[in-house]
Amino acid sequence: MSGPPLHRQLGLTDDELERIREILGRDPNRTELAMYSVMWSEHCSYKSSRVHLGRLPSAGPQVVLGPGENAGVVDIGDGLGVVVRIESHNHPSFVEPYQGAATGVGGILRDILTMGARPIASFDSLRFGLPVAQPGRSDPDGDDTGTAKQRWLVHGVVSGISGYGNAVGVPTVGGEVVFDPTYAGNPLVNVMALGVMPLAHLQRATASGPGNAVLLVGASTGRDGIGGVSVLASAGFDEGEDEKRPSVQVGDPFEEKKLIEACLELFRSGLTVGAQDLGGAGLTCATSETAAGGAGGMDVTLDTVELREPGMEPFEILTSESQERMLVVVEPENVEAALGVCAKWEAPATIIGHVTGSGRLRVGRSGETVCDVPPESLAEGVSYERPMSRPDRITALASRDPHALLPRLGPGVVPGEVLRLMTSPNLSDATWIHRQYDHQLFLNTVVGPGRGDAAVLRVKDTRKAVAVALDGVGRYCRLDPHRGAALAVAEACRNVACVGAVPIAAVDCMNFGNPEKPEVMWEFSAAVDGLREACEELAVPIVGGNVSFYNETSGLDIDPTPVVGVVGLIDPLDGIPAGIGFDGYGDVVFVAGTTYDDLGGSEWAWWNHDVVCGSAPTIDWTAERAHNAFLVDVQKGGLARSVHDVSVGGVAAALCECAVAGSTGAEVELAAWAPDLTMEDALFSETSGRSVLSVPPGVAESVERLAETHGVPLHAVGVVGGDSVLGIPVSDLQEAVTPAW
Amino acid sequence: MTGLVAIPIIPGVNCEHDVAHAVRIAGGRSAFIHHTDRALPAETGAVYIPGGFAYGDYLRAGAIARFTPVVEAVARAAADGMPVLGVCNGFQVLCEAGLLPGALARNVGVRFLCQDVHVRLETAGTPASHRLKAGNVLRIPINHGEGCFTAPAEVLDLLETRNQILVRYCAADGTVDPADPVSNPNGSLRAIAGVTNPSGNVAGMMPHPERACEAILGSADGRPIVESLVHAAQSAPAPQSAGAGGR
Amino acid sequence: MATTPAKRITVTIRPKAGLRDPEGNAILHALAALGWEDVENVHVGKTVTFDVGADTDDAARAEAEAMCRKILANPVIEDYEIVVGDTGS
Amino acid sequence: MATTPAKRITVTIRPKAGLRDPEGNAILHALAALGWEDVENVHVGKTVTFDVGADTDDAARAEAEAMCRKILANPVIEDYEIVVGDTGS
Ligand SMILES: Nc1ncnc2c1ncn2[C@@H]1O[C@H](COP(=O)(O)OP(=O)(O)O)[C@@H](O)[C@H]1O
Ligand SMILES: [Mg+2]
Repeated sequence: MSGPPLHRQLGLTDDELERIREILGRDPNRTELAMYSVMWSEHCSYKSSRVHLGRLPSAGPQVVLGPGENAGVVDIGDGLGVVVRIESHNHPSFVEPYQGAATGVGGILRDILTMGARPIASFDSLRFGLPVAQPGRSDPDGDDTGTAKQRWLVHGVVSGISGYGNAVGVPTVGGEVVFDPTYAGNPLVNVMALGVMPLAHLQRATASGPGNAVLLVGASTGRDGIGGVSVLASAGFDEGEDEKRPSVQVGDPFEEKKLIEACLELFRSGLTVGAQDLGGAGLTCATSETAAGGAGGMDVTLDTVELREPGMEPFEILTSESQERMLVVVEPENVEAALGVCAKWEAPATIIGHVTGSGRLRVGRSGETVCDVPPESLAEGVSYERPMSRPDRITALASRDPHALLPRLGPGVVPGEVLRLMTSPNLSDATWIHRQYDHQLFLNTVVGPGRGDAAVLRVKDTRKAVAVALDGVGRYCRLDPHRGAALAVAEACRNVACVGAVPIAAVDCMNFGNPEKPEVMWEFSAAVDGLREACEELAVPIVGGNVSFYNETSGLDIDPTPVVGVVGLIDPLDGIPAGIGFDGYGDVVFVAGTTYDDLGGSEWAWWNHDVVCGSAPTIDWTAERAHNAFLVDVQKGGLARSVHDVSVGGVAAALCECAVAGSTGAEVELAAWAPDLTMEDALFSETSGRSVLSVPPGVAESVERLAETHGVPLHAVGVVGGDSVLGIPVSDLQEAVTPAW
Repeated sequence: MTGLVAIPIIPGVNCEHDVAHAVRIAGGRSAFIHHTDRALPAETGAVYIPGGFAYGDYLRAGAIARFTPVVEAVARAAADGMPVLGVCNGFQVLCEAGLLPGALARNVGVRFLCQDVHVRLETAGTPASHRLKAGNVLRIPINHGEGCFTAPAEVLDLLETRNQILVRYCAADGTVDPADPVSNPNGSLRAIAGVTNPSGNVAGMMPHPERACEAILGSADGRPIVESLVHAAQSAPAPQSAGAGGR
Repeated sequence: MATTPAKRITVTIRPKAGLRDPEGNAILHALAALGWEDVENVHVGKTVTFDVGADTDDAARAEAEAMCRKILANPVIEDYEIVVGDTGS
Repeated sequence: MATTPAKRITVTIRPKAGLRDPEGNAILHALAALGWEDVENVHVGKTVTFDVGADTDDAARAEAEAMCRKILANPVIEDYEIVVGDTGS
């Protein structure tokens, strides 16, 4: 065949090929080359990000297992651990939104399962281009970026999450959805999952004990997701195999459900010594990682791998990303019992090899050795320190004051500006999404999607509950990736505090452009520093994460978008925490926190006036911590009727959301929470560390005292009641936030 | 001894732990019955077929599940008068198996719906409803994509005259309006949310009573239904042949 | 592998006439929203295709009929149609 | 109501060859368990039928093609086939 040499077509550089030759002391064969290419890919080896990720703070008294494992584990007391993990499925979801999102859910659940926990909840963080045109602008047409395509994507992704998550039997209890032109050619689909388990039952992803059997459990292996290495199929070794195969992975939630039940029973009956799910790089990854982490060697035969299609070559079997499979290591005397458990749950299982002390991963097919390599050379991958340079764009954006480009607002135009703001898809009601998700299964959901700023799940048989929120703020990161990343952590922690939980751990999903561009690498590094700063200041260790690079289309990179998931603990849970809706006529409305003139990157400046420049919003860590502690105490004391954080759209949007959620208006004195600022700053500034509360008059004084104790500025701004807020009928707001698409 | 609530587990079902939890807080005992079992335990006093996606809901919800040995055992027990309640996917299985009339078609809005609904109890005095009074309005969640109850008009008429309608979707004040997409979100004919067989011992409903048994989860309105079944299980005479299934 | 010749069966299953067709309706609306306003009578069905060993078309059809009655279709809400062809193999 | 004559279109949409078909697989197993063990190659697809105003069959087909590409099928994972006929009305 013509064109570049094979290793380059497989994405390996000349240097990398040389490294492989050194490791093996010979040329790699075709199968080995394929295995190295998938394991040394950015996705599997974190080769561009590894040197930076070490800066993330991952230690803490409650951290049982931090980054590097299939999932992070946090001790919540009573011998229980919360298992949590986040993943991106961006590229597959753009190609085929339903299956891309569905297999993303399937994959993250297996990560939780691998630790030995039943996944009991999942969360989705979604980003698309605009589903409707911005006011006064025309549809950004073009088949791939137009609004129709974006609507098709969002509907497809949501149905995929619903279709897979509901059927596999794991409730989707929260998430976020964001729309911005930056994602039009590259949507982001991040999914997070969580399990709760006795710490004593943690499973390890290692293959120890030479002689132990290696079982492959679950679905059969087909040519799914071998897109990257499929060039090998046409590399001239096999004539007539030129049929272009779709590399889309198709999920089967039924198969995964059976796999979950089978694995949980295997783990609980103590039949396994190790387990590893099959995700990216399939069998290659699972065998090399477990071997490298255990006794050091493994002999594998491909002859017993259950195949879905005839004529599969060894490299195809080894790199297939067929879903719903798990590798399990079992002592010889337990093999029969283990196979029995799999049969009981109708999860196919075969013995595909055994653990050795050879220090080699040897793979055979029909008596022939197709691979013989040191497993750690696959598992450890490569690591690069890529060049970085600060993008000029950031300097240019920072030097422009948004106030100079934005109108000054008199009180008369306020209702119109607010109503227009509320038509932004970023403020639209997500009920149409989470109504399609089973969010109640397992009877833990105390606060479900749409009811509060974070989901609250009780932990049965204890008095505890965990709260979870997911946030990302790409537009702030465009202005300043360091502060933007920090603001995402702050917002997620604040959301968790809003329902009364103390933040205890975080996971992060880093969605960035092409790391080979020094500007993107600089943004990445700055975002890591921002995460570190925030996590240290707020005392939330990062227990896991995921990096997704190459989020670019036609050379245009997305805004740097770290998405942060925070887990909080409520102990004890004494009832249902106050939600976000206004409810009690006569309740006092408070705005907590200090408002500065933060219109840089704000929703109002962008959606209403197409202005994005200046600095990302202010964070004051002392104030941030005080505000979170105040919210936790308010909820603990049952003092508020409603609590809602101020974020996208500022106080104006927060007040409208409280009114819509409770179908009740409020009499609010305009700008009473920031009398020294201009009207537009007061209403639409997105300063961190603020919230809107409504409090029965009888306890207003206690809340004021509590705020004082915590040093949180608290402004009484009005009274709940009536059918309008900020001069806008609640029914008009209801209509504005209901997506017409 | 009777009193056990048997919970058949067909692969793909997922509400079994929730049902067991609800049965426990309603004061009952339960046991999971594997789908390959050809008989129910001798002490079985009632059966609660849980929701989920048996066999992935492939082809049609309940279509493949109905042929499992455990469903055949439930059918034999039901013929002998055993109280049986199928919820959601369990309801779909009972319809597919011909133990209940009608079918559950795709929701009118096509989309899957997980939300609270109100239902009005139409027929009290059955094993699944004896703790309630006709006219009681309950707030209980639904969670399904195929819940639009459908049957030929003459069958619907018969269901009405024979008091085989267990619950109907309604507004919070109990008003039933089959044409109202808010109170009858899946478009069920005559707003039917649950039915029974002619003798009343077999019942099916789309809303999930086990999801509404504790105030902390938002509603305890489903609890009387679970309690009814638990009580029926405890007071049922030992069935003559339920335990002696098999062929 | 069947030694009898295999026939390819296509079963099309549709909501019974007179019943609502929510999926057809959804497609009708989606098409209209994209500007295809003159589309009417949209109906959605499901096809199940498979190969079955049978000597004659009639024998194959009879098998398929039995499968439809037993499991492939629900007579309360669905109609079905069977087409018998050759597998081409 | 369209004044141009209406054509009846039938679009059959099937998963591309080689793609995993969990539903087809489940049906295969169910049929085998019910005694139809000689059934093979089970695949599930979808048909969409509708009427569209068009002067010629070719015009109708072109419209249907556009609909398939835009909304009815995802060419990445699905193949489709269009049959144009008369509405009979
Ligand atoms: N994609 C989604 N999946 C599930 N729930 C969602 C999704 N998007 C939003 N929600 C829910 O809607 C509510 C509002 O979300 P969001 O607007 O992000 O809140 P906030 O801006 O306060 O962080 C939350 O309860 C959230 O869990
Ligand atoms: Mg948010």
